[in-house]
Amino acid sequence: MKILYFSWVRSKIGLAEETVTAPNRVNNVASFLAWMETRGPNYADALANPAIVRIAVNQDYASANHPINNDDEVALFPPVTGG
Amino acid sequence: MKILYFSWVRSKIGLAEETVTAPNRVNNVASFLAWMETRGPNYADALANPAIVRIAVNQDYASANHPINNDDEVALFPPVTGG
Amino acid sequence: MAIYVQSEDFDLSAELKQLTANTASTIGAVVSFVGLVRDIIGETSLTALELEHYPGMTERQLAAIEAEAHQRWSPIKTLIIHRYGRLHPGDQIVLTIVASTHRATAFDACRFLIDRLKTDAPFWKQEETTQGTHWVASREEDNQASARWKNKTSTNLE
Amino acid sequence: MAIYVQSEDFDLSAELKQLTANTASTIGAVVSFVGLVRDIIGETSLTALELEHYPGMTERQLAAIEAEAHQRWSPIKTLIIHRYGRLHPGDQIVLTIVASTHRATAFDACRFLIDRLKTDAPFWKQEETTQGTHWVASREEDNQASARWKNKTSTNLE
Repeated sequence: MKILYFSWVRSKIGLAEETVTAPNRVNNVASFLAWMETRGPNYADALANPAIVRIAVNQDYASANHPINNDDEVALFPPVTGG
Repeated sequence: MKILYFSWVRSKIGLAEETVTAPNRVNNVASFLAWMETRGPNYADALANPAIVRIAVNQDYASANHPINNDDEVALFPPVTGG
Repeated sequence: MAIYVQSEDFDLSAELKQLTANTASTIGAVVSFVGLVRDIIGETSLTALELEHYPGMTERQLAAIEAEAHQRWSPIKTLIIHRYGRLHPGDQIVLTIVASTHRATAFDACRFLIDRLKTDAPFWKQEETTQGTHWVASREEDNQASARWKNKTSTNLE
Repeated sequence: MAIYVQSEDFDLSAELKQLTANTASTIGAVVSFVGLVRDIIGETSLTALELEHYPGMTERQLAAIEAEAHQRWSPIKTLIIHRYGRLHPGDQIVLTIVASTHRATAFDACRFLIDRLKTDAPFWKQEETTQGTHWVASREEDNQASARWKNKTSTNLE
């Protein structure tokens, strides 16, 4: 899957985007986030406070039980501040 | 006093403005309007329906008991339709 | 805080720039209302609109409306332009702009300006249509929109 | 119905004219919101603003907001422009315009567009100030302003 990072989530993780293959146990947003936190201290740090991290799957906001698979484009970012 | 007329009140009365001296009994908006209606059929016609005639004294909207004297600028017109 | 009663057209961008220029301020939100001459009124095609007004009283009433807006929503910057004379379909008639720090104030105050202008400013429209010429009647919706501000102590429309 | 996500500035008058031109329509009211880069945030002077966004998702979210507005308030004409990149105090950031027959609809729909844009469109502001550089935090007021449209069945804000 393709994962994109924006704003301070990007800074903390140290990447703007990456293409990875998630393990089999990752099948929805909740399991995706649980797996991401194990990928290193930079990931754990960026995702430490779930209240201020938003997730989009294929460019739509997604809730915890939204399905995720390896063909998806997933994005992690803070609450938006445009306008 | 100077009296101004606008929109269809002007058309019905047939004047845009006039300077007149009101009789002594005219001392407020109510007595002014009562007097005006007696000034001719064009005045009576223009003022026949008080619900759709507005009055301003010295360029402010005025209610029935607002004082009027011969130094005032008085205006009669329909409900406004600007904007 | 400015009022223009004029026969000439206006340029919204230029007015907005002037209103917000050189303020060294905290202005982040600008809401503007532009009223246009409609082409079609009900079933009828409009050919022209003649706008009459009461010089002197117009400026006085607009200034009162603007002053009340500044009393309710301070600090704001405001501009009102209203045209008179002969206009045609698509022409701009009126402009109200409010600039403020945040948008809730700008929306509320701009709506207040135009709602009150509609019932208080002494303008009268005469429509020339394919069916003939007539003076426009006032709208009950406009009276209601203006009156609701009288009972409103909060700036929140909800 | 149009959306532009661009680094270039925009001209409000030109956009308004284009939105309302050639409609042979009943458009009489145009409400627009313009967001500007503020000079002063609290006690701090802003020197520049860097606007990051998520290309693709931005357009998708703005289109969804616009479509919902057209569902709620038909018929209307709408335009959304949002800039990205490096901006400076006083610069225009965002524009939402709604043109309609009457002003109540135009005000409500324009406010809806910007309220929802603030919480849904994936933009992030980084402020460069005399005190340093930081990412802007989201405002709780924005969440409330956006959420209130979810429970609103009427177009009347009262």
